[in-house]
Formats: sequence, structure tokens, C-alpha cells
Amino acid sequence: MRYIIVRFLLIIPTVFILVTMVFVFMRIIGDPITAAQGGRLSAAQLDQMREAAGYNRPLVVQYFEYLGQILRGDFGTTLSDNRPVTEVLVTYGSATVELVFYGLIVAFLIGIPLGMIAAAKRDRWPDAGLRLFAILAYATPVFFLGLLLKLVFSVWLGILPTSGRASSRTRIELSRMEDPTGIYLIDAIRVGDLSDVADVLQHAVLPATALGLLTAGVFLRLVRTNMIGTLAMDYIDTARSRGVSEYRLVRKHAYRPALIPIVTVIGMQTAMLLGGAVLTETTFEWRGLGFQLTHYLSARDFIAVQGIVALLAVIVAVTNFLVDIIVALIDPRVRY
Amino acid sequence: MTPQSSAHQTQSTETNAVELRQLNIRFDTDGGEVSAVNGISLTVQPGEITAIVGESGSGKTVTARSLLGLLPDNARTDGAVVVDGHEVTALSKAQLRALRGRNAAMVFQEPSTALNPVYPVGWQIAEGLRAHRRISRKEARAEAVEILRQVGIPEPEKRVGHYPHQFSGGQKQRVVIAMALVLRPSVIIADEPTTALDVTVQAEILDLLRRCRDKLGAAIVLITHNMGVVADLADTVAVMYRGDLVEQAPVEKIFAEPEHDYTRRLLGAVLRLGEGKERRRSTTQIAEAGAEGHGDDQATEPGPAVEAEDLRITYPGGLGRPDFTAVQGVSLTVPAGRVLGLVGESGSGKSTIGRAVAGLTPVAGGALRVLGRSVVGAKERQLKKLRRDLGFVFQDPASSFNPLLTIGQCLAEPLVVSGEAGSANAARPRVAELLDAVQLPAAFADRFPHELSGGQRQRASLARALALRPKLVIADEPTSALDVSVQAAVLELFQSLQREFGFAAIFITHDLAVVDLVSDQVAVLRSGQLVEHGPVDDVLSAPQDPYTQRLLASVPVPDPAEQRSRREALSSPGN
Amino acid sequence: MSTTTPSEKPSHTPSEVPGTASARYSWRRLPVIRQLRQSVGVQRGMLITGLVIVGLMVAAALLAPLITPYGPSQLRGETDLFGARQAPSAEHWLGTTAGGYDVFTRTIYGTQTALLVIVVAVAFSLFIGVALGLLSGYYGGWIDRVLVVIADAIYAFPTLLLAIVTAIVISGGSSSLWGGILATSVAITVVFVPQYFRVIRAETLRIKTEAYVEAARVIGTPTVRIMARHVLRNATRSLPLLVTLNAAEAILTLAALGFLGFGIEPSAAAEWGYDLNRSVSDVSTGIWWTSLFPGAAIVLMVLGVTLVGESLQDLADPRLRTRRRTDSEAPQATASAPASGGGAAAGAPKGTGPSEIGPN
Amino acid sequence: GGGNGDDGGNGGAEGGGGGDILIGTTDVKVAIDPAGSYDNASFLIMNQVYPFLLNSRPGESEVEPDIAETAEFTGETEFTVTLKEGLTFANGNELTSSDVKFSFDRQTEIMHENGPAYLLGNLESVETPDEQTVVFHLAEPDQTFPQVLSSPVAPIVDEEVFPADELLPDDDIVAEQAFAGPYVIDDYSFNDIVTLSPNEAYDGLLGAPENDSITIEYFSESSNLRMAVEQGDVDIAYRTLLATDIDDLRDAEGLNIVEGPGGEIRYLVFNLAIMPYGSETEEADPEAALAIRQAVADILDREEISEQAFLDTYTPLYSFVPEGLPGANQALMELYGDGNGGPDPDRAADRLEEAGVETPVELHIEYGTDRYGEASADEYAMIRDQLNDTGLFDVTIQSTEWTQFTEERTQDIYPVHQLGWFPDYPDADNYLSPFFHSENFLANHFSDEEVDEALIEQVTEEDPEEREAKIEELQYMVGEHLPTLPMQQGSQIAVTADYIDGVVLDASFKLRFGSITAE
Ligand SMILES: Nc1ncnc2c1ncn2[C@@H]1O[C@H](COP(=O)(O)OP(=O)(O)OP(=O)(O)O)[C@@H](O)[C@H]1O
Ligand SMILES: Nc1ncnc2c1ncn2[C@@H]1O[C@H](COP(=O)(O)OP(=O)(O)OP(=O)(O)O)[C@@H](O)[C@H]1O
Ligand SMILES: [Mg+2]
Ligand SMILES: [Mg+2]
Repeated sequence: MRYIIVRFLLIIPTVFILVTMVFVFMRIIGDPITAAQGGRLSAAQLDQMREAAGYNRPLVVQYFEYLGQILRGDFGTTLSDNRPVTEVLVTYGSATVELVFYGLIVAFLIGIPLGMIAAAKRDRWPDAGLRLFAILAYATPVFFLGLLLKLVFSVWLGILPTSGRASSRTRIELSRMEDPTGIYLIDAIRVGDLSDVADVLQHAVLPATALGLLTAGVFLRLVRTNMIGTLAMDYIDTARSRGVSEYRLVRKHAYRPALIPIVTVIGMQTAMLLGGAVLTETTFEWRGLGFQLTHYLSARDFIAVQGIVALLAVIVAVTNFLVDIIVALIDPRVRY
Repeated sequence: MTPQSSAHQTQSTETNAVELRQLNIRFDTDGGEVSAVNGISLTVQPGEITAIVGESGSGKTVTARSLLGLLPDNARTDGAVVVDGHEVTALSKAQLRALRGRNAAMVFQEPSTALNPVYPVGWQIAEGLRAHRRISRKEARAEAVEILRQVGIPEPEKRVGHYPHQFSGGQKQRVVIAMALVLRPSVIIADEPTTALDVTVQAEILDLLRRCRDKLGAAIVLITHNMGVVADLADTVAVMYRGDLVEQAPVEKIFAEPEHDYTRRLLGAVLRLGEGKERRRSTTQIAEAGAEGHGDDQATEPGPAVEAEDLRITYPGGLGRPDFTAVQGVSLTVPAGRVLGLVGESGSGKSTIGRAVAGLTPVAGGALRVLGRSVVGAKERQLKKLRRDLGFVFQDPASSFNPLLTIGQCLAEPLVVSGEAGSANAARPRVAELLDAVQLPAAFADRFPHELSGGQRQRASLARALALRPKLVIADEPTSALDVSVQAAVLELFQSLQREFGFAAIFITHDLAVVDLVSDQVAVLRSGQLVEHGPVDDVLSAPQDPYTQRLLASVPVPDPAEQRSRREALSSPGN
Repeated sequence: MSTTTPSEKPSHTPSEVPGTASARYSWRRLPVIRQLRQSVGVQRGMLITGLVIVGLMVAAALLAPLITPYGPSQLRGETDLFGARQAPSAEHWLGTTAGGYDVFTRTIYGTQTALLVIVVAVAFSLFIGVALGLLSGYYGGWIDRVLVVIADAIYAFPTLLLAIVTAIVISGGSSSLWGGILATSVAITVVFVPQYFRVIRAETLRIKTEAYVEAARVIGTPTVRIMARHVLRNATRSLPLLVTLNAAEAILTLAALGFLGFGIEPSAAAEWGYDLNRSVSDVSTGIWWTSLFPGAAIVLMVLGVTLVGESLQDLADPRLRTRRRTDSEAPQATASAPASGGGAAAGAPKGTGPSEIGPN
Repeated sequence: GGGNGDDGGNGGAEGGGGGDILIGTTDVKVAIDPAGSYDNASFLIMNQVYPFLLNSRPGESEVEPDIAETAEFTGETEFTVTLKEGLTFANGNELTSSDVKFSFDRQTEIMHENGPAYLLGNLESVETPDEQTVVFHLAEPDQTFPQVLSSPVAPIVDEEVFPADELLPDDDIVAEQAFAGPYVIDDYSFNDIVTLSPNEAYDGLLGAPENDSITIEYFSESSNLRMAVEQGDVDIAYRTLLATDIDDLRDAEGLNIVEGPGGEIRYLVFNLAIMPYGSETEEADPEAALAIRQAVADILDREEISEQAFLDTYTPLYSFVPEGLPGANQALMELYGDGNGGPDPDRAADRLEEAGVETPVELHIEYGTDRYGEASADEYAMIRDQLNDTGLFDVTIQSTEWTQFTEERTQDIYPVHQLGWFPDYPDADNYLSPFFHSENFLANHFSDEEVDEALIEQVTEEDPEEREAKIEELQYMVGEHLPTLPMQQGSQIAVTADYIDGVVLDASFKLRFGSITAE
């Protein structure tokens, strides 16, 4: 219990450091006024506007002001498009979460069974093939893979939509519902229109595949290595010496313990997934956090960037925290 | 269950529990093919306990595993392996599976890794049952509880749902044995079942194994390198040497009149409690002479090498956990030129004390004076001076040498660091002297640590400890990683060096026989506390503390007849 | 962990004559080469394929001016412009890009950029990460705690976004060749340093408790000497693996930066990610050559490097390594090392202990 | 391509009247508070949902009264507007002169950093003698003021809804239905989807919309927009497809390309201080510097660039004022090159020799990576190539990320650099005064009294014909100095499904949704 609390409290310095880092970085690389108006106003006019907006004050002052704001739970309003940061976070955060969720499902469905097969057929041709597949999945940049997928499934075969989270009709319908969750699948189910659900799912197929394949490659390799390692453990031989069948050895004895390091790594991979999601989001018009973040970065909208980074940091920290708890559930040796 | 159709010539009416004929086992390795077992033949009768002994790497484990067809992928066998009437090498996968557990079961060396950490022990026991019999979950559980009770796990109804990490090492080994027993196999193969355990626990496990045989009539193949265990348990003994079976005979015969040369060497190297007495008498005289010699050089009579008073050592507890007190209220002294043997079970704080004396672990309370200097709260710089006069010999000779440096470089390190030599090259003559002192050829200076045998490495380790002519040597289980025969040689070297250089020493070990051999004084530790401290003869022959008494009693004597009588003497009033 | 690994081999003493020790420092003990000699079967195939791919890439980078008919930013032949999006032809084997460059030339020159970025990025991260990891692990205390928290914080930051921010901070968004390469490399470095830091710190923590370090401490070796002579040299065993994995990631990050428009511009150097980005729109118009080749180059490069990395990992881990079968065609090992010791230890590299990567 | 999207994305031919129309765009950032945003995407919406005092009909760029009865200069610095009677907002609130005054005062009060408030720099005060009348007092005489009233700074907002001194979040604006333009916003999901439907209450110049609803869908990748329009997921793709896509879609079945003059121009800026022989350099020589600029103008082949880099989605620009605006000419075509718009390297060589310029001239040109489209890289690679090919120049080019670029461009770091311009309102002056007046925003150290005077003269000239003449003359005048070198003029391009009609792209640079219909 105590461990959980300490673990949980550790989220705070992580987020704090990130926010500070981002604050400093963002002030170094220019302000939103220059970004927006630099092409048409004179230097004097720009200076005047910066003065008015308060960006000319000492950094420390601005920093503490910002910290104060955050402590009050006020993340501010974006500078470039005048939206409350919290609203930005909710809208795009839910999109990213949805995408990452789909991606993880694909990754699990592909990566884990194939990893187990590769481990069982170790060093024979299915293993070699699967490993090559895994490396290729990882080696192909998401945007390239996305391009190919779109080309095949949308342009040539025409069976799947090219981009977006849902067709515009569905999106309008969903935006009209009362307190939407922002996660389209859930919202569509709540609306209760089957065609909406189908539409949302159709749109999810390609992005989920692109992101999922990348991650599946990582999972496959991870599962394989860990399974092989676990299959070499003494208790496997012990169970074998009791006459336990090979299938059961893999399914029961090796699987669970092998899962522990995998789950841990998945936690660490969340950051990577969110990062990988930026490209997926861009390729498939999936308006999520990462996608939006690159936008705000170009606009030098530091308020928005800081907010998003803080949220990402919290997501990563919380995921790792949850992972620890999941590991505790799988592994009886870890109890807090 | 298909009866073996092919009859073999040397067969009596009764089928053997185990029969090996011309068994060859080879491995493919990085270095090419390795022959692990060369055409051995061996039989074990039902209800018989056969011990396989031999030095490390002689093929014991491999032989045992071949009985269940559990060899790794890179192994190839030929010859016949007949277990409980089945020719193992000819079985299909399914038949093999049926054989495992039912006809023959295995108990592995390391109980902590032999249990799957993520399932309750009851589940793991039941799994074996369900693999062989149609049986409901409930019945399986009931049987698991029953078998746990039989192997002596208290409150089996509750413990059946516990996970492996919730058991102590000895209990885990009992569970492993329970898992093997529950299927009532004809043969139990136990590969060093007690090596990882303390002597007191070892005694209980051996007792349990004996009961298995007595009650179930199972044949037991016991693998061990401990002759005490052999004497305690075995009916017949098979001696292996470099993949060959050099001798198989009833236990009394092996101990009384070993035939093979190797067997004799093996037995000769075995240490016995009480053996050290006479040797010590002469040693003391020489040591005193040595101390006097030193006294000539020094102006003042040296005080005790180590003086500890009410010593307390703690390890920091990490986030949210209290500090862990490893050593509490220990007071002891090591006179100059004398050897203190520090014994106790695993985790009792032996190493901790040794490390504290060397200034590697900070002392939390009490007083600790080493060679006249207090090390409590001492700064690293002050410790450095002290360390010139200290030598440290580590348990594992392999890991105490930087694998990237040659032995010569390793030995030169202390000389270079202390400024005695400008560079490793300049130190070469001195390195050669040191190697010579530990009876290694000077050419070994150019070898890498992994190119030496364990015994040679431990010699080199001694040489390094002596490089700066220390006044105090701390040896932390310096021989526990070695085979008995090698151990004897290293111990002998240690003694002669001690006599020659006259240093004081703290000799840490869990083996009472070793203490008996090398030390003048002995300190017995238990859970960080000192339970007994005194001259070695007094403590070992007339222990005062009940714990020391139990410890001594648990040590099996490498003599079957004596061990039997001791056992009977112990069990009649106790049990 | 696994079965006990008795290190005792009393019956075998090496047959080598003393004095050859220095010779054993020879090329055979070099990281990749040793593993190559050790490998067998599928794993050897993987390693060799990987090495060949990487080798070809390096050759392409070095020989680019000789291989390619044009310069990477050349738009004009003898007289006329090449023209944009020209289909593959005799003059332009792989066609021309949207910007009117020769695809073949740019794909080949792209190896230069990719390799430069990899080398610079990995060198930076190695240097900084190793130094910090060593300090942090060895000294512990508050430096360690602060560094760990910072490293974790950076680690928690999505890598690509971190790279973008850093790229902007470093170069001010400027895209000269070295500016671009430095910016991208530093960006990648910032992402990687925590990884090196973690690995080296963990290794240092482990090695710190190794008996040979304690042995050095007991004889009063100065801290700096311990760190350099004992800790550092032994802590680097997992670096070859990490380097290859990071190299692969560096290429992908570079490409992603280029794809998002934060990378190196075409006039400065040829960069696959950028070219791929520019060709996205071509694909649906049936112009496949502008995207296929840079895309394939990225995949190939990552594939090569990852193959090397994976097989190194396999070979370093005794549990994952396949052993030679004596009756197979694979050539016999020179078998200088005596084969003994039980179980996994038999598979441990005979050369240096530290190169085995444990199951932890 | 073409056909109907089957996943419901197509509103195309359904519905009655002019149908429901789906427009896809890649323009980002839509904030619909007029005081807080100044970008194409936002203005596209504002132009449909807010009323203006003056506006232009589809097909024209001259402004006429929109919700005003009359609007005219009533003095040198006084502009009076009379509103129509009975105007209301969609929420029922009345629209009176006080709303108008409120709208302009609010702009100057907020002075938002992202807003267009600086367009009102010349506006001194707004007076409302009665409910229907608004009088604007200007600081200086300015004939472009009517245009300002049709520009992004001039939407009329509801004073009962908008706060006077801060921005109103978009969702609140939508919830309050503070619209009085031809359309109201029904659904608003930021940067994702916006749905408009006709506003019954609107009674202005543009008339009632001919369609039932307009939905705008925002894309971030132009390739996705392209696929969407190709597959019929959207009916119209408007701003901005890549040149490749447009080029490819020209022959696509079922699609039409609608083109119109564009106000966007691309040009090179010479920094007169630090360019070779510039005033701050060691061998300062204005003549030589001018010769270099002119030589560049001689050499560059705009035609070639627009063909290869832009696939003709941009057209060569030979003056400072783009084609299509009153007063525009082709001054530079006559002054430089071969006289027909083509390059003439020999002329450049002579020019340089005459001025005693050492060749090759080392010249560094900087461009921005992202602001003006990714084809910038191709454009500048070609510029470098063309200049270097003559042997007269040794050009290096480099690109910098936009914000940094725009910060550095005024700091005398780049001898020559890229810029682009999108007008605030369609008037020639908007392409002249900001650039060539001594206090120009370029900060390239160009200052010429004659030019200053001429600029003021044309902007105060009341007679349109006279004014046009003065503007033409001014282009020659500046053309001699070449502080900037115009390169390309963008065109407005929309790709529509063939059942779409009424997409009008004209010199007002505004797309008015009302005229669009689907069969
Ligand atoms: N998996 C393996 N691969 C290669 N060689 C092996 C393998 N397992 C065992 N060996 C070799 O077989 C020989 C016998 O090993 P085994 O484990 O039977 O020894 P042991 O007598 O049990 O020794 P210990 O007392 O150390 O356990 C050793 O030389 C060892 O190197
Ligand atoms: N670094 C450490 N941190 C925390 N606890 C430790 C540490 N080292 C040892 N301990 C604990 O201190 C106690 C004494 O350990 P020590 O190593 O001295 O035992 P030992 O008698 O040498 O045992 P063994 O025979 O197994 O070597 C043990 O309970 C151990 O778990
Ligand atoms: Mg063994
Ligand atoms: Mg110890």
C-alpha cells in the first residue's frame, strides 16, 4: 500500500520536470506572435504585441506564474486558437487513447500468439519467418506502411476509408449527443445506431493495423525471447518431469511468467506508442494529441504544448503505475 | 505399461528399478562435441538408495536427467536407459510423458527455481495428478493436502494455496519432494537435493527421503558430492569420474575399502570434524614462532588484530522499509597471528561482519577496531591506509578477478595502487614471487582468469590478498565453490601461508569441518547474533549453546556406520 | 536464476602457451567478429545478412560519388532540367522526384546522411549516457536520484515529440547539412541518453557489487581507477546490442523528423524521410518510384542494423544461442577452449565473461 | 475517381433545393471570434456567418454595401454608413449602429496578437449619430478604407453576446447563435467539422443561399483530401491540394477544376544593407548592389519554375501587384530579361560588368520550410540552379523553420530571403504600401522619398481612374529599385465533383458558399 502511494507520488516530479523542460524549450524557440504574424508585421509592431501579451517579462516571472496557474488547476487557454487547454486535452486525449487502444489490441492479437509460436518453433523456419516479419514490421516507417495500406485498401480495393475517425455524418451525429466520451466507439454504441458503430470501426481498421503492426513487431520479439527464457527455467523441467504435456507447459507454465517482463515493457512502450501514434495520427488524419502537438509546436503555442506534454507525462506515468499493479496481480511474489 | 519384450541376459526374477547399459551422452557445444558420459552401466534395485558421487562436471546430472529423457536439445544419447521396465530412449513423446512422474519422478537441486513462482503449490501438485489420472479438482486438492502433510508441512490445508515464495528454502524442497511423491513413482531421482540448504535443514530433508523409501518402497537415485550425505542415506554408491563410472559398490564397502584410485582420492579429501585437532597443535606452535619473528621487526607487541564490541550493522531499508539489522551486539576479538573461524547458517551475518572489518560496509553501532584503528565512522581516506594491511579472499574465485585483466595485472593492482610499483610491468618480479608463494608457475601471469581452473584461481586470489604482506586476512567462504579435492589443497595452502606469513585471519565458512581444520578460535553466529565464541577445540567438542549443539549434530559424518549410530542416538530421545 | 553454473574446471588447463595473451586481444576478440565466429545456422544467417546489408550501405555511402551519375542536389543535366516525376529511364534509372532530382542518386546519397546521423547520434549518446550512468551508478546518492528522475522523465516523453522540440531548439530550425545533421543527432541523442544511462547505471550497480570491484576497493584503489579500469570496461558488454538497436531507431527517427518537416532539407543533403514525405502524394497518382525507393532504403537499412542487433542479442544470451551440431556442415571451431562446466555455463562465451547478457 | 461515397460521407445529391454540400479543406485553425484570428480558414467561415458593411458580389472584387443602405466618404477622413432597417441576428437580437461601433471598438480594445486589429491603424474613432448611422473618422485620408470594411477585421458581431474586452470561446458563439451573415453555424467541432445552414434573418448583398447546408471537413494531409474528393467523400476540395494532385485530378473523370485569380504572391526580398555591395558591407556600392538585383531579375526563369515546381498552380508574376487587381501591370517583364518574361543571362552579364561587379557573385538565399508550402524547397532549388547555371552567381540556399526564419529575417541575417503575401483586402495598395514605404515591415533598409510620396498620392486619390494610373506608374518606379523581386502568383483552385455548380473564385479572394449548388 505504502509502495503504491510512493509510486503514485513519483508521478509528480516526473510531470514537473517535463513541464519545466518544455517551458524552457518553448521560450527558447520563439513566441506565438512571431509565428503567427511574423510574415506580415514589422519588428516594432511585433515587439509591441509581445509587450502587450507579457512575453517580454523575465522568464522566471512567467514560469512561476505558469506554475501557479497549474497548481490552481487552470491550464490556460491556447494562444493560437483560443480554446481552453482542458477541452483540447479531453478532445484529443480521448482520440489518442482510442487509437492506442486499437493499436494495442492488434499488437496483442498478432504479437503474442505469433511470439509464442516463434518460441515454440525456435530456430526452425516458422521462427525465422516470423522474426523476419517482426523486424520488417518494426523497420517499416508508419507513414510508409500507412501509405501502402491506404493505397491497397482504399484506393485500389476501395473497401476501407482513407482517413479520419469516422465519416462526417457520423461525426456530426456523435458531436450532437449529450456529454460524449470522445471515444467514438463508445459514443457510437451509446447512440445505438449500428451503422455508426460500423462506420467507426471501419475507420479504425487501417490506423489500428498500421500502429498495431509496428507494436506487434516489438511484442513478437519480446514474447519470443521471454518465452524461450522461461522455457529454459528449472520449473519447466520440473513440471515436465511430472509428465505435464508440452502444450500445457507452454500455455500454462511459461506463458504467465513470461508475461511479467512483457507487461513491464509494455508500460515502458506506452511512451513509444504515443510517440509512434503521432505519425499514425498524421498519416490517417486521426486528430489526437500527438498530431495536435506538432501543430501547436509550429505555432509556438506554449500554453497548449505545455498542457499536452503534461498530460502525456501523466498518461505515461499512470500507465507505468498500472503496469506495476498488473504485474503484482500476475506475479504473486510482488505484493505491496 | 507394456511389458518389456526383449529380455536381457543379466536379469534376475525381479526387474530393476533403473538399468543403464553402455550409456553414452554427448553434447554439441561452441567448442565442438563434448562427451559427458562414456558408456556407463548401472543398476538400481527397487527400494534401494543409490548415490552417485563424483566431482563437478563428472556427468552426474546428465546421467540423472537421461533417466527421464530430460536432456537438452543439443544432447545425443546412445545405449539403453531402462526405467521401471521401460526403455526410455525408445519411447514416444506421449509414452515419455506417461512415464514421467508415474514411473520415475525427479527432485531438483535448487528448490527455489524448481517451483513455478506464479502458481500456488497445491495447483502444481495437483497438476501432476491430473496429468496422469482422471481426478476431480477437489480430489486432487485433497491429495495435495495429504501429501504436504506427509512431507511435514505444517497446516497443509492452509498452505496448499500458498505461492512458492511464501515458503522457506527447506519447505520448498519438501514441496518439491511432495510433488514427486504424490504420484507414487517407482523411482525418485534426486539431484543434489540439499546442496542449497543449511545443514540443519539438510538433516530433515535427508530424513524425509529415507522415510519415502521406507514407506513407499521407492528406489532413490541420489546425486550428491557430499560424502556425509552419502554415508547417511545411501545403500550403494556409484562413483563417477570424468564421464566414467569408476566404481559401484555397497556404501560400507566404498568407505571401508575403496577400490578405485579416484574413489580413494575423493575420500581422502573429505574433511571430518575433529580431524583438525592434532594438526592444530603443531600449527599453534609454528604460528607463535611466526608471531615472535614479526615481533622482532616491530617495536611494540601487536595488539589484537580485530576487536569488536557490541557491533551492530544495518542495511538501509530503501523506500518505505525500515533498515534491516544484519548484525546485532556481536563482540569478538582476533588475536594477532591467529585464525578465527566464523560459522553460521546462510544469512546469519557472517559476510557482513567480514565486510565491516574490511571497511566495505559501514558500522551502525558499537566499536570495531582493526589493527589498532577504529573503523567506525572512518573516512575513505583513513580506511585506505588500513587496507594496506588487509587482505581479502572472496568466495567465488571466478568473480573476484576482473575478467578483462590478466592474472599478472590483477596481482600487480595492489602493488601499483599502493605505490610499491610504478606500473604493472615494473611489478612483474614481485608478481612472480607471489605466484611462486601460492605454488603457481610464473607463466600464469599472462593468463586471463577464465583460463585458470577454480583451484588455481583461488590460489591466485590468495596471492593477491598477500601482495602487500597484510597483517590481517579476511577469507569469505574461500572454498565453498570448489570441489572437495580442490578444497583440501587450497585449505592446506592457506594454512601453510598463514604459518609462513603469520597473519591474523577471519575465516568465514558454513562448513564446521573446515573451521575445525583451519582455525584457532571459532565464533558461531545465528540471525546476526553471536551464540558462541571460543577456542575451536572447546566449542566443537563441548558446545554450550543448544544451537551450536544442533548444528554439530546435523553434520552428517562421512562414515556410514558411525552416521547410523549417531542418527539412532539422535532420533530415539528426540522424536 | 537458472541452473547452477559451476565455474570449476579442475581437470582442464588451457593448453595455450603463456605469452600469447596479447595476441588474444586480436581482432578475433572484437565484438561483432567474435560473435560471427561463434554463430551457427539461422543465427549466423541473420548476422551475415545484417552485416552484408549494413556493409553495402556503408559502401554506398562511401562510394556514392562513384556510383551515382549525378550530384544529390543536381537538377540539370548537360543542357536541360531533368524534369520532375520522370519515370525510370536510361538517364534516370529510378526516375526523378517531385523536386526534379534523380531518385537513384538521392537514394544512394541518403545512406551518407543516415550513416552520419547514426554515427554522430550514437557517439553523442554513448559518451554522455555512459559518463552519466557510470557516475550515477557508482556514486549513488542524490546525484543518482536526480539523474534517475530526469532520465525517467525524458524517457516518459514520447520520443518523436522530444526529438522535434530538440531539433527546433538546437538548430533554430535551420537546415544546413551539418546544422541539420547535428540537430537531428542531438535530438536523437536526447532521446537515447536515458537508455544508455539506464543500461550503464544498472551494469555499474551490478558490477559495483562484483567481487573484483570489492577486491579493488579492499586494496585501496582510487575511485577513478576503479571506475575506469574495472567498472567501465566491464559495464560495456551490452553496448554493441544497444548501439545497433539505437542505430535502427535513429534511422526511423531521422526519417520521421524528415517526414514531419523538421529534418534535413533536400538542398543540403539527401534524406530519405524527406523524400518520402514529398512523394506521399505521388503514390495515388500512379507515380510509385518516388516513394518506393527511399521507403525501401529506410526499411533495408533498419532491417540490416536490426538483424545485426538481434543476432548479437541471441548470441550473447546463452539461452537463445543455437549451438553447432558436429555433424552439420558448419565448420569446426578451432576449439581452443576446453568444453566443460555444466548447463548454461558451457554456452557462455569463452572469451570475456562480460559479453553474456544475463536473462535479467 | 468520383462517384458516391457509400459510408455516408457524401451529402451531395441528397436533400432538396441546392442540396447539402460537403467541402473539404486542409486549412487549419478556425477560430470564429473575429478579434482573435486572422487566417484563411477562419475567415472562410466568418465571411459566411457574419455580416459586413461592405462586401463584394460573387465574381467581383469591387465592394458594395452589404447590410448597409449606403456607404460613402463624407469628407476626406470621414466615411459614413447607413444600415438597413430591421436587421437582426439569428438569435433575435437587433443589429444596430451600436453593434457596429462595438465590433470595431472591440477589435482595437482587444488588439489580440492573432487578430487583424492592426488593419484599423488608420481608424481614429467610430460615431453613431443614430440607430442606423455609423460615421468612421480616419487619421489620414485613405481610399482603401471601404475595402478594410470588407476585410477580416470588419465582421459585425452581437454586442449582447460578445464581451468587449476579451475573446469569446467558439462554442459559446455557436451556442448563442450570434450570427447575422448568410449562414448560421449548426454544428461546430473545432478543426474537425463545421456545419452551416442558411440564415433566414440575413438580408444583405449576397442574398439567400441556394443550398440547404454546407459542411466543412478539415483535413491535415492534402493527400487525404485528395483521396476524399476523388472517392466522392467530399464534394469540393478547396484549399489546398498539392500541385501534383491538382495536376493529376485535371483529367479525372467526374471531377471539375475551378480556377480563379489568386491574391497570394511569392517573392524574394533583398536586404539592401547586407547583400553583396550592400550599404553595410565593406565594399558598399549601391550601383553594384542594384546591378546584382537586376541581374537576378534578368536571369530567373519564372515560367520554368511555375511549370516544374508548381505544375502551373502558380503563374509567373511580373509585377508587385498581382494580375486581376485594378492597376496591375507587367512592369518587370518589360524591364528585365528578354522582354517577354524569359531569362536573358547575357543581359545580366553585361549589367554586372558595367557596374564593376566581380563574378561569380556569392549570394546566400534563405527560405522558410513550412510556411509557403513544401514546394518552396523545389522553387529555391531551381532558383539556385538557374542562377548558378549562368556562371555569374554562386548561390547557396538554406531553409529555416518558420518562426525562427521570420524572427531572423528582420535582423539583417539573410542577404536574400523568401517571403509570401496574402492580401488583407483586394486592393493594389495592399501590395505596395506595406512593402515599399520607408517604414515597411520587410526591414530590408529600402527607403526612397519619391516612392514614399507616390504611395501616399495613390492612396488618397479619390478618382478611381487616376488612382489606377498612379499605381501603374508606381510599379515601374519600384521596379527600377527592385527591393523585392516578385516571382509567382498563386491561383485559387477548387476541385469539385461534376454535379457541383456555382463555385466562384474571383479577385475578392473570398469563396461565398451561397452560390454553390448540387444537382
Ligand atoms: N546443456 C549442455 N550443453 C553442453 N554440455 C553440457 C550440457 N550439460 C552438461 N554438459 C556437460 O556435460 C558434463 C557433465 O555435466 P553434469 O551437469 O552432468 O555434471 P555434474 O556431475 O552434475 O556436475 P555438478 O556437480 O557440477 O553438478 C559437463 O562437462 C558439462 O560441461
Ligand atoms: N546489501 C544488503 N542489503 C540489505 N540486506 C542485506 C545486504 N547484504 C546482506 N543483507 C542481509 O543481511 C543478512 C546477513 O547477510 P550476510 O551476507 O552477512 O549473510 P551470510 O552469513 O554471509 O550468509 P551466506 O552464508 O548465505 O553468505 C541477510 O539476512 C541478508 O539478507
Ligand atoms: Mg549437477
Ligand atoms: Mg556470505
